[in-house]
Amino acid sequence: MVAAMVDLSGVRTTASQSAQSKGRGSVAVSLQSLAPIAPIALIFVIAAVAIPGFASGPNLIAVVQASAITGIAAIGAAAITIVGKFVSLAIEQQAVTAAYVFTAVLSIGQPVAVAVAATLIVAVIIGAVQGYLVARGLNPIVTTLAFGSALFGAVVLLSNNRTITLRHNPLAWLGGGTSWGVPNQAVVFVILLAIGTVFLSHTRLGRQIVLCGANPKAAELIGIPISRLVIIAYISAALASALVGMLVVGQVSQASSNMFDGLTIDVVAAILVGGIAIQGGEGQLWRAGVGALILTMLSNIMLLLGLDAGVRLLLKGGLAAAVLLAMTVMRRRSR
Amino acid sequence: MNQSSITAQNATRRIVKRSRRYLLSLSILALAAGPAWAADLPLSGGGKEIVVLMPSRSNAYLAQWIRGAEASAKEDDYKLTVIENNFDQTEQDSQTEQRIALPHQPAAYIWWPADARAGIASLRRLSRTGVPVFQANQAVQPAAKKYVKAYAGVDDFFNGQIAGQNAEAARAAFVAAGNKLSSPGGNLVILKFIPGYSAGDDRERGFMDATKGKPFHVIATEYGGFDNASGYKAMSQLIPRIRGQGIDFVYGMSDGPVTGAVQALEEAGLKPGKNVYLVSATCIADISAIKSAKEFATGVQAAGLEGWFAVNVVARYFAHGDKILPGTYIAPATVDARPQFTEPPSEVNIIPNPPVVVGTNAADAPKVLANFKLWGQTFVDHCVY
Amino acid sequence: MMLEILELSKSYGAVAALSGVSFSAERGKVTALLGENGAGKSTLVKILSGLVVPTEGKIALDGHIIDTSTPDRASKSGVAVVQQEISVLPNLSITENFMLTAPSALLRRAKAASACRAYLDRLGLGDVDVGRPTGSLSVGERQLVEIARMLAQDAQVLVLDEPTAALGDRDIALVHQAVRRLAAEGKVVLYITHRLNELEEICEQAVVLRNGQVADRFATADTSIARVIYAMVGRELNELYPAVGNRAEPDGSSASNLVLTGLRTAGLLGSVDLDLKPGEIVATAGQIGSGFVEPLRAVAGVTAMTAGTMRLQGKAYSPRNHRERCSAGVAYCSADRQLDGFFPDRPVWETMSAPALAASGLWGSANGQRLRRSTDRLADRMTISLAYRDRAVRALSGGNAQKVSIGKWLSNDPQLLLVEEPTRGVDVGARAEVYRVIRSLADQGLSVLFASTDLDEVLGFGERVMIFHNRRQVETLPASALTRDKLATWITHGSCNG
Amino acid sequence: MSRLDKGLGLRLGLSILLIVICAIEVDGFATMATLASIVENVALIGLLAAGLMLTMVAGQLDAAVASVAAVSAIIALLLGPYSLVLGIVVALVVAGLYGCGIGWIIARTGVSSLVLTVCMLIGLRGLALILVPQSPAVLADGLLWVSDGLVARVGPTTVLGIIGLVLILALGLGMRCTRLGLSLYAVGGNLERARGSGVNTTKVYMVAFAGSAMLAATAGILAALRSGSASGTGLDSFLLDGVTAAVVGGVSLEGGRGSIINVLLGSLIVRIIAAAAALLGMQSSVESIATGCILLAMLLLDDALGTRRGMKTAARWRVLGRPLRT
Repeated sequence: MVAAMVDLSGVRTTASQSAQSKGRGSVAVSLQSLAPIAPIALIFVIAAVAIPGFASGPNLIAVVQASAITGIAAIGAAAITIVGKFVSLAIEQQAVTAAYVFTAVLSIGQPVAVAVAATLIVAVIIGAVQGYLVARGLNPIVTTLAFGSALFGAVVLLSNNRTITLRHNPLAWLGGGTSWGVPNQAVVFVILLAIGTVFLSHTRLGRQIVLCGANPKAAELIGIPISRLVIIAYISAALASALVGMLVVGQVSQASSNMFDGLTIDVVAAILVGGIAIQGGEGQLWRAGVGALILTMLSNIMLLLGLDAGVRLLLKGGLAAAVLLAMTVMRRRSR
Repeated sequence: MNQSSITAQNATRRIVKRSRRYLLSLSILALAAGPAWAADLPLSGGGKEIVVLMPSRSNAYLAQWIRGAEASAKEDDYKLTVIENNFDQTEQDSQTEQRIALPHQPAAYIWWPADARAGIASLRRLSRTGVPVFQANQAVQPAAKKYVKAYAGVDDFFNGQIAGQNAEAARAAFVAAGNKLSSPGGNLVILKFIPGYSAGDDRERGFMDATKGKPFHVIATEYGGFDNASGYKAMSQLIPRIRGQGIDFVYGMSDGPVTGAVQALEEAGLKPGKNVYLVSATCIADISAIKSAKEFATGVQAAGLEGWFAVNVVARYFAHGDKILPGTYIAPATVDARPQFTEPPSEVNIIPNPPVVVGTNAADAPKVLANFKLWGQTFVDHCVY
Repeated sequence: MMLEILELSKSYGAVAALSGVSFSAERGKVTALLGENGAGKSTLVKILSGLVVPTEGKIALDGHIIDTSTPDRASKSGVAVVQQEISVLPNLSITENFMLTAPSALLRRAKAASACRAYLDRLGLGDVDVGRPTGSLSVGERQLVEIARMLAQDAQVLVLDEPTAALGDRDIALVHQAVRRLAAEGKVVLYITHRLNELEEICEQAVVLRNGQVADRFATADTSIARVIYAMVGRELNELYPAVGNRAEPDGSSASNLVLTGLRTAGLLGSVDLDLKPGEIVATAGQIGSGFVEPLRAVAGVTAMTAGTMRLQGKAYSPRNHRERCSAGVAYCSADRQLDGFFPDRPVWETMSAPALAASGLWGSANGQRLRRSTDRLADRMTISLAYRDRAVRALSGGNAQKVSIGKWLSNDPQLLLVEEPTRGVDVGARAEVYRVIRSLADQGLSVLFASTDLDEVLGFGERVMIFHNRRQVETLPASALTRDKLATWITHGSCNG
Repeated sequence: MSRLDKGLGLRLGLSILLIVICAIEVDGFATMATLASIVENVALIGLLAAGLMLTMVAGQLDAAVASVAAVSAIIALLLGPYSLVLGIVVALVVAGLYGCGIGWIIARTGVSSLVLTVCMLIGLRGLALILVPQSPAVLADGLLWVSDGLVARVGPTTVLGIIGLVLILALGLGMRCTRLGLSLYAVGGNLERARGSGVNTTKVYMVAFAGSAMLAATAGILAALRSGSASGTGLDSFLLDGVTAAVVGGVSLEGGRGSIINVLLGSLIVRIIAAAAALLGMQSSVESIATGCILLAMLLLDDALGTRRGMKTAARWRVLGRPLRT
C-alpha cells in the first residue's frame, strides 16, 4: 500500500508511460552523446564532396597524425577536467620540460630507458606538486598558470637558453615512423584513447574519478579519497604531456623552448569542442580525441582551401564557437 | 663521384664565386667611401654601458645573439645590459619608458623591436634622449630612419636572395640529376615563418628578386613556424593537397622548418635530396638535414656573429668619433679569420650570409661542412647552439 | 479584494505540471498551499514569481489581471516570493541584499542601512550587524533577512515557500509572528508548508493541490488533519511512524554498538554520553545552535572530538576523515543532501553503488554491469521504482532523491547510520516511506542516530531522545516518556518545568 | 569586513615590502621617473584587470581581452589618418557592441564563457591579421605628439597613467555605488538567487562583457598610441598580464568577490616585479619564475588567511557553464 502511494507521489506515471519516457530518455541520451560526432560528420561530408584531395587516404592519415599530439595531451588533461578541476594551463610547459629532460639525459650518454624513466619521474613530480596544491583548495586555473610559468622559466634557465639537438635519436621510430602506413604517433593516440576510455569505465579508480568530478562533496562523504584522485589526475596529465614531449623529440630530434607554442590552447579547445562537460564528472574520454580530430580537420580543410592565415584563424574561432553553441543548446534541450 | 654531384659542385662554385664578387665589390665601395685610416684603432669603451632592448632569450637564436654580443662587449670593454621582453611590444614600451627615465643614461641603445617594425614611438623617444640608438635584427622602417644612427644585423632581403641563389643551384642540380621539372620553372613550396612576421615577407621578396630571371612556380606558401615541429606539421598537412602537382623544391625560411619538412616528405614517400630538393639560407641549431644532404643548401646566418657584429658597430661608432658612413656595408665573408673592421660603421651594416651548398651526396656532406669556415669558425660553431 | 488564480495550466512537453488550477486568496488572511512534492506547488510559485510562464490562464489581483511574465514584472505587479531555496545572496551584506531589490539605480548605503535596520527589528534581528555578509548568518537568520527584504518591497501578494523548513522553534515563532503581521496589514499571504501543525497555528484557509489540480479547499478552523492528508495523498495515511519491530536480541543487555563517554567538541559546552544498541533509533533534539547535531558530527568525523572517548562495537574509534569513518561501517547523511547526498547528473545506480565502490579501494577493475545489478537489491529495499534506476538523480522527486541519498549507504552494509534532518524537504507521503525503510533497516540490526528540529519526528520516530539546550546535553529520555509540549519545554528551557 | 581587510592588508604589505626591497637593491628604482613609469603601467594593466574583474565578479571570464585589445587598437590606428578621435570612438563602439553580443549569448544559452571567449580570442586574432596582414598600422608622423603627450610626466605619473587611473576609479565607484554594480556581485554570488531577487541577469552579463571589452579596447588603444603602432600579432600578452594582476588582486574566479583597490594593488605588485626585472636586466626566464612563485605564494597566503574560504560551496565555477544545480 505504502509503496504504491510513494509511486503516486514520485513517479505519477503508469508502467507503459514510464517505459515510453525511458525510451525517449535513451534516445535523448544517445543524441547527446552523438552531438560531437554530428559536426564532424557534417564537415567531413561537405569537405569530401567539395574539396578535391580531402577524402584521399594520405590526407586523412595526415589529419589523424596532426591531431595525435594535441589528442594525446588532451587525453591526459581530460582527467583533470573529469575530476572536476577544469583544465591545466601548464600543458605546454610540461611538454617542454619533458622534451628537455629527455634530450638532456640522452645527450649525456645515458641509454634511452634511463632517459624515458627520468622524464616520467620528473612528470610525476610535476603533476603531484600541482595536484597537491589544487587538492588543498587552490584555484586550479591560476595554480597551473603560475606553476607553468615558473616551470618554463626554470627549464629555460637550466638549459641555458639552448636548443638541444640529438645526434642519434633512439625514439625516431616512435615519433616519426609508421606502422602499416599509419604514423606511429597516431597509433599511440588511438591506443591511449582506447586505454583511457576503458580505464574510466572499468576500473575502480576511473569510476571514482568520475564520481569525484560529478559531486566532490558527495564523493568525500562516502569516503572517496578526493585529494588523492585529484593528485592522480594531475599526474596523468603530466605523464601525457611528457609522452607528447618525448614523441615530438623522437620526431624532430631536438628540444627547444618554443616547440609547443599554442599546445595548451589546442588541448583546451579539443576537450571543450569534444564536449566533455567542463564542470567535471562526465566520463567520456573519447570526446577529447574527437575534439582534437574536429579541430585538426577544420584547419586541414582551410589549408586545403588555401585560405590566408588571418581568415583561417577567424574561421577557426567562429566555427569552434558555432560547434560549441550548437552542442550547448542541444545538451540543454535533451535535459 | 657521380655526374649529379659534380654538377652540384660546379653550381656551388658558381654561386660562391658570384656572391663573393658581389660582397667584395660592396666592401670595396664601402672602403673607398670612408677615409683610409688603416691604423688599428683601439675600440676601448672604458666600461661604458650599452643597453639592449630586445625580446626574450628563451628563444635559442636570441640567446646565442646575446652570447655573441657579450663576447664583443668584453673585447671592446663595454658593459652590456640586456632588457628582455616576452616578445611583447607593450612590455618593451614600458621598459623603454623606464630606462629613458633613469638619471644614468647609457652610452648607446641597441633596439630590437619586439614586434617586427613596431614600436616606432618608443624608438623616437629613445632617440630623443640624445643617446645614439642602433637597431638590430629587424630592418629599420622608412619612417623610423631618422631615429636610428645605424642598423646592424641580418638583412632578410639579402638572406632571401641567397636562398634564391641556393634554389637556382638546386634546380640546376635537380635537372642534371635527370629529374623532370613538374613545371617550366619547377614547382616550389615556400614555408614562411608565422603570420604577421615581416622577416618572412622580406625573405620572400629577396627570394623572388634573386630568381626573377627564371621564376619558380610557387604551388603553395604556408606558415611553417621557426622550429622543426611546426615545419613538420605544416608540410605534412600540405603534402596530400599538392602532391598531385608534383613537389620539386621546398624553400624554408630557416633550417628548422626545413628539417621538419624533410621528415614529412620522407613519411609521404618522397625522397629529399633525390626527387625533391630543399633549400634555406639560415642554419639554426639542428644541422641533421644538411649533414645528411637531405637539404641541398643552406646559408650561415649566425646568431652569435650577428650579436658580436651589432656591439662591434656601436664600438666602432664611438672609436671613430661618432662617425657614420652613408650606405650599406655587407661584412666580408672571410674564411680563416674575422676581418679587421677598422673603418667607421655604415648606416646599414649587414652580417655575411654565405651560402653552404652540400649537394645531394650524403657521404660528402659532412666533408663540405667540415671544410666550411667563416671568420675562422666552423659551420658547427656558427650554427649549433 | 483578493488574489485570483484563473484556470492556470503549465505543461512541460507531454507532462502537465498544472492543469486548470483556480482558487482565490483573500487579503488579510494567511492561505496555506498544500500538496505533496510534485503536486504542482513549486510550478505555481514559479509562475507567480515570474520564473515560469504558464501555458494558459491568468492571475488577477483585486479584479485586475496582473503581468508576471518575468521576475521583474512580477515584482512590479506587487508579487513577492520567498523561495524555498533562500535567495539571499551569501556574498553580499544584509544592506546590499536590500539594495539589490531597491528601485533606485544609485546606491545610498547609509540610508539603506537604516531602512533595512527597521525591517530587521520588526523580525527580531535587531542585534545583527547589517554590514555582515549574509553568508555568515545562520540559515534561520538568512530566512528572516529574506522575509525582511520582501517586506521592504511593499508587495501586496506575499508567497512564502516553506519558510520554516530549515528553522528551529525560536526562528519559527519569529517567522509566524512576521507572517501574522503581514496578513494583518491587509496583504495576500500564500503560505506553503509541509509542517501540518502550522496549518492551525497561522493559516486561516487552505488550498490542496494534487496531480496539478486543486484537490480540496477548506477553512483550517474546522478541518481535521486526516482530511488534509487525505486531500494531499488521495487516501488516508494510517501510520506515519512505523512501530518498532521484533528486535532480534537474545537478551536485554546486548552488546552496545556505539558508546560515547564524556564526548566534547568545540561546539559543545558540556559533555555527551550515549549508549546506542544495535537496532535502536535515537534522536537528538534541540533548537538550532543548541549543539544537538554535534554528537552526530563528532561521530561522523566532521568535527573534531576534544575530549572523551568514542567506542564502536567495543573498539576505540576516532575517525580523522570520511574514509576512516566509512571503513569503520558508519554512514552519515548531512542535512543538506541536495548538496552532498548524491551525484545529480549521474544515474541513480551510480549513487547507490558509490559507497561500496569507495570501500573497495582505488585499485582493481570495476564492472559497470555488475555494479548496476548489485544496486537492484538496495533499490528494491528502498522501493525506488525500476523506471528510475537508470535516470539521473536530478530527474527524481525530492522524496525519491532522499531515499537515494540515504539508501546508498546500504551498499556498504553499515553498522551505524547518522542522519541529520532525515526528512527535510520530503513530503508527507514520502516521509512515511523514509521512516519505514529506516525502521526496517534498524530491525535488522542497524543503529540509527538522527538529529531533527521536527519535534513530531523526534517523538514519533526516535525511541530515545537526547535533549540539548545551550550547547549542553541536558537529558536523555525514552520517547514514550515525552509529549510534544514537554519536549518543547525541554528544548526551550533546558528543563521540564518551564 | 575583516576578511576584506585581511586581503587588502596582505596586498598592501606585500607591495610595500617589494618597494622597500627594490629601492634598496635595485639601482635607479627609487626615482620619481621609475615611479611614474610604474604607475603608468599599473594604470594600463589595471584597465585590463578591472575589465576582467567585471566578468570575474559576475562569475564569468572574458578570455578574449587580448584579441579585442589588438583589433580595437588596429581599428583606431587604421582610421587615424582620417581622424584619430573618430578611430578611437569607432573602436570603442565596436568593442562595446561585441561585448554586448557575447554577454547576451552567454546569458541566453548558458554556454561556458571561458570556452566561448577562447574561441573569440582565436577568431579575433584572425581578424587582426586580416586587417593588417603584414606591416603594422602606424601612427603618422604628424600624430606622434599624441604618443608623447600620453607619456608626458604629471607629478608621480603620466597622462596615460592619469587617464587609466581615472577610468579605473570611476569603474570602482560605479561598481560600489550603483545597483548595476551590486547586481554584478549578486549574479556572481549565485545566479539563480540573483534572478530570484529580481536582477535582470541578461542585462548584467551584457554590461559585464561590454565593459570588459571596452576596457580592454581602451588599454589596447592606449598601448598602441604609446608605442605608435599596432600589429596583427601584438598585445598577445594582455590576457596573461590582466589575469595575473586580477588574481594577485584577489578577484575570485568563483565569482561574487573582488575590489578595485585590491586589483590596483595586484597590478602594482606585478609591475614592481617587472620594473625591477627590467632595471636589473634580468633574464625573462628569471622573471617568469618570479611571477609564477609570487602568484603561487599569493594563492597560498590567501588560502591560509581564509580570504577565499567560506563561500566555495555556494558558488560553483559558473565560468564553466551552468551551475551544478539549476
